[in-house]
Amino acid sequence: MNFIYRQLRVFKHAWQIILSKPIEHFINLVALGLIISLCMTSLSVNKSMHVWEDTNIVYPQIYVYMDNQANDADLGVVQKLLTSSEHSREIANYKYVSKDEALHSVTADNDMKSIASEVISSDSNPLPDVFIVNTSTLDAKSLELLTKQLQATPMVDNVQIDVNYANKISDLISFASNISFAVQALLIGVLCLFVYNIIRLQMMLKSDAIKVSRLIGASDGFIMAPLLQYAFWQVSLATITGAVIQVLIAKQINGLFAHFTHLFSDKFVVNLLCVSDYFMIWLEIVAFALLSVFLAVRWVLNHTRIR
Amino acid sequence: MNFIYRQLRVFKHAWQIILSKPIEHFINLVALGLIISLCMTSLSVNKSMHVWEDTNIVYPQIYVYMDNQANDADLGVVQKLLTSSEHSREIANYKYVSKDEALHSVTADNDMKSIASEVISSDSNPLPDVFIVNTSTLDAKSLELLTKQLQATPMVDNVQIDVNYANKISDLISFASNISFAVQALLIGVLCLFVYNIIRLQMMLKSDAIKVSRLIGASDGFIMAPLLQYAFWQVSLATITGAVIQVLIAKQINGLFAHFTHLFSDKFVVNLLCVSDYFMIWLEIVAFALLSVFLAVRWVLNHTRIR
Amino acid sequence: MQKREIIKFQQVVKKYSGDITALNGVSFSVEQGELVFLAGHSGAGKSTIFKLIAGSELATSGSVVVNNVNLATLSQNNRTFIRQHIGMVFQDHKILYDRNVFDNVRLPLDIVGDYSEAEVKTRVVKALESVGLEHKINMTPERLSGGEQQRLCIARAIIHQPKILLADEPTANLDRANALKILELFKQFHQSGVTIIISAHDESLLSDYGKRIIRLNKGQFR
Amino acid sequence: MQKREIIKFQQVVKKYSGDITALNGVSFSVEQGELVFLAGHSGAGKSTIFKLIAGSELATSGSVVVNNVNLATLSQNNRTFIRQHIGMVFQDHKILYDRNVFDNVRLPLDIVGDYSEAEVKTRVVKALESVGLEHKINMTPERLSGGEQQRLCIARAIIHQPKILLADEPTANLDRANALKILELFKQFHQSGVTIIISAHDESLLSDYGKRIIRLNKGQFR
Ligand SMILES: Nc1ncnc2c1ncn2[C@@H]1O[C@H](COP(=O)(O)OP(=O)(O)OP(=O)(O)O)[C@@H](O)[C@H]1O
Ligand SMILES: Nc1ncnc2c1ncn2[C@@H]1O[C@H](COP(=O)(O)OP(=O)(O)OP(=O)(O)O)[C@@H](O)[C@H]1O
Ligand SMILES: [Mg+2]
Ligand SMILES: [Mg+2]
Repeated sequence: MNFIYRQLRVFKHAWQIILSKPIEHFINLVALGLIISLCMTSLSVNKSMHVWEDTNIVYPQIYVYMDNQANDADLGVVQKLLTSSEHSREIANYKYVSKDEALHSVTADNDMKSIASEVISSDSNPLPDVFIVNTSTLDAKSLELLTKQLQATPMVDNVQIDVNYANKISDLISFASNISFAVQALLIGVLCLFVYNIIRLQMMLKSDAIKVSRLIGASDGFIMAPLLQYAFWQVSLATITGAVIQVLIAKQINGLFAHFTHLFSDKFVVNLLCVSDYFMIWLEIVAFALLSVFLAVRWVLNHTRIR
Repeated sequence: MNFIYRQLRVFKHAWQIILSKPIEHFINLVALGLIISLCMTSLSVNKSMHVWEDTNIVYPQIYVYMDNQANDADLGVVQKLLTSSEHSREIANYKYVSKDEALHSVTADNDMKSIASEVISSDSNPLPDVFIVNTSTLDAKSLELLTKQLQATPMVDNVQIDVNYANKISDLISFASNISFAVQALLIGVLCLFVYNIIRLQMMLKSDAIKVSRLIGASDGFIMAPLLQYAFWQVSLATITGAVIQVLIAKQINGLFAHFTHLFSDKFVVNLLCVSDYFMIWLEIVAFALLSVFLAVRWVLNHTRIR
Repeated sequence: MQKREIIKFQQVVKKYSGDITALNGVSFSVEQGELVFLAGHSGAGKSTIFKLIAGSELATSGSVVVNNVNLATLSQNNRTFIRQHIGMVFQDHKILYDRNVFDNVRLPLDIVGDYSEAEVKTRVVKALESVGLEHKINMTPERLSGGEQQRLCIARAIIHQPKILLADEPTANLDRANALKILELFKQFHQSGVTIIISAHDESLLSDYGKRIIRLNKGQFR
Repeated sequence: MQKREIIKFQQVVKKYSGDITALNGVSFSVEQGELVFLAGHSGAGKSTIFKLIAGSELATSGSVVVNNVNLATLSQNNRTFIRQHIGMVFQDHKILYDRNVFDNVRLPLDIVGDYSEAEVKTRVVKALESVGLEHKINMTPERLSGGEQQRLCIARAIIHQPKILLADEPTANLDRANALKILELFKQFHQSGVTIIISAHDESLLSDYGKRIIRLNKGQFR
């Protein structure tokens, strides 16, 4: 009962401090919130990037063009090769596009129609049967082997693989991840230093109260309780502020993205973090802030010759 | 003489404060330096991006394929159209690639060779003469007009224009600029709040000295001189720290870029800022810090009933 | 009631850093419930003795025994804990300017805990009345006069009815009438069994009381 | 030498916020070169009178004239400037804990300016000697005893040889010997033509000097 009552008083006290200097604490909050939102944004961009990476082609595709004369048996041979256990590691899946399907899709697409007009104008269907193979490796050796095997299969006209394109995309994404990761690390560094700094200076301003309380017999717990709550509420408010700012930023970015989704095969959106992520971030920031209070108060006590 | 001597004492005093608490000030410095370096980096990325934009194709290219039977006179007609004053606004420059040059470059490129093997195997050169026209506008109307005029020219087989590609690149770059600009604005906000906050708290810690000096008859100038110098040296050191960190970051980014320059038509490097830029940044940060000191000290004086 | 020694100094030497000897071999003892005055010139070591009793400084050599415990053998936490049973009037008041008079005075009660809000309120009012400061209960302390701040400090020292009261120059900033009132208050405490040590430089005030006076001179007894 | 009034209070009323009347119609004047004692109970308004003379508070009504200038008519900057000619011993010392004793004492010289480093050094040493604190010159002030801090404050008040010296309870934390030494110092100053006002609650100390004593009671003269 007494304990709860004490915590309530401490709670009231913490909010009194915050509300008695609204402007100062507001500036604090916004500054902290901005950094936190930047951290969150870089985290969510990073996460979204991985999602994007997974849903987009980053491994080479192999196009297997069949000869015009190929019959179902010939197709079966290729299919068998593609589903053989020997290649299960390299091949994610494959798609068979028959010459009829290809013609249909070509004539359905207006853009394609104009380009392929000459082809289509002729009566016979000049398009070949095609296997589109999604691989699941970037290992050049094994891809080369696979390509050669396919090429050697009877009635296969041509095998195309764009190793380079895949490399480019993969490079681009790992580059962006690297940058985003580095930015994230820097921002987290800034956040930590910033939190530590503010709290240290706030505790220095409280050093008289800390010293006198100790002289009157206050335990570490008694001295720290109000300061911990004070820090707790500040960083909690800051985390909320940060989350709100981050949502605004994400909206802004997604608005920009939506403007030119045609660039990407899949729509790229910066997803918000999930609730548990926000919770974890809040938890970590709070933990760090409380640690900072602890260190700062211990510093004050140790550096003031009070035993 | 006395003035100089006074400034020297104040200078000594400022450095004594800084050196007497090396760890605290080091943390301050690193935190400030990190934010400053992030600001600088986003600034230099932004600048580099504009350079990159200018040196890369962002306006549509028009490919004018001549008929196989076209002779020099026919080429002359096209050339005349391209150099006519009527189109000087839309056309930046153009390049003529004769069928012989095209064949030569195709056979020289190994990748191309394999793709174009069938074409090359035949004895006659099937490639057309081509004009590659770099335009200088994104205005769809005038580009369409130009394309139609070219198409209507005798012995022109085909005119291709990729309006979309240009739009994509342009979108991408303006998107990146927007993001980078927004990040920059946020970072500058954080920087300002951070500097103001630290200085305000430091001045609060000095509030006793400020009040007592005022009670003994010290003028605003006397009170502020040491605090201004203190802030000045802190942010100056922080700016240097920030510049150093930024150089390291730029190096890192450029290392990553170098890894896949093949993606870009021109090598994309993040240039460092020029000396005058660094100077301006330093000046602005110092000015802001001094303003913060001024505001904070005035606040202390006004809020302590000392007239 | 058998009297026992509640505070005992034995050959206590206190050297501060910078080769300053504040106390140079001081021995004395105070019995439970005794009222002792501590006199001595400025810099004689009066405040140092109080700091040693409260355990906020440790003796360089010799032993300081409070309540049968040698303070040097205690952990820091336990030394802090012991202070909850001591009331201290600091020479420099040590008032907290971040809270009002009421919150300053209630601080020892909060530290000890175990007091309901109603009891805290009653006690604070009573303590402030006993030093004549009840009308300033909601003021911030920087608006008090020098003597009023001193009385605030006294109210804070007595509010939790400590077993030992250490008053370092409690009347330095008070006029004679107020000083006598405070000494009268301490006498009441003494009569209810509290052990009290009062330091003062103004011996004219002390001699009236006919109590033991310990006189310090340059860190030694005269 | 024609005596003139250097400080003149006319029907001065000082009300603090919260409806506190610290001074209630006080009139008196001090001649140039005079030594005056200010007596009165705790909370009588002694410190308030000093604050009004120094211009750090303004009278609610009535006029405070220092050196023939009504302080209420001055700009804030000029009121600050006037303080450079006043030496002040504060009741709560107002020592700066972020610098050592030497730097505390030199502060008024730095504020006035115009002193070479050598002269500053000589003056600081002399001022500290006159209060018996020369051996603590390089210490940080939190390591001084209460009386030593008070003497440090006195040294700071006299170092720039002000025309007016306002000493608010300068001997509150001093033993009789030290107090007499300080009063002797003030008397020397007085003899060299400095106008001095000293407040004290201990009238026994004052009566020996045969000087004028102004007695305050609840913000009014008795
Ligand atoms: N923390 C410290 N570091 C160094 N010296 C100290 C410290 N505290 C006190 N001293 C010195 O020890 C001596 C005794 O100090 P103390 O405060 O005990 O004196 P005091 O009798 O209380 O004097 P006063 O009547 O002036 O308050 C003084 O010379 C003082 O300068
Ligand atoms: N800033 C202030 N705000 C409100 N009231 C104040 C303020 N300063 C002083 N007072 C009140 O004015 C009255 C006179 O105060 P003053 O400090 O002048 O007394 P004093 O004679 O110096 O007393 P002491 O001997 O205790 O120092 C006191 O009741 C005090 O509480
Ligand atoms: Mg003392
Ligand atoms: Mg006073």
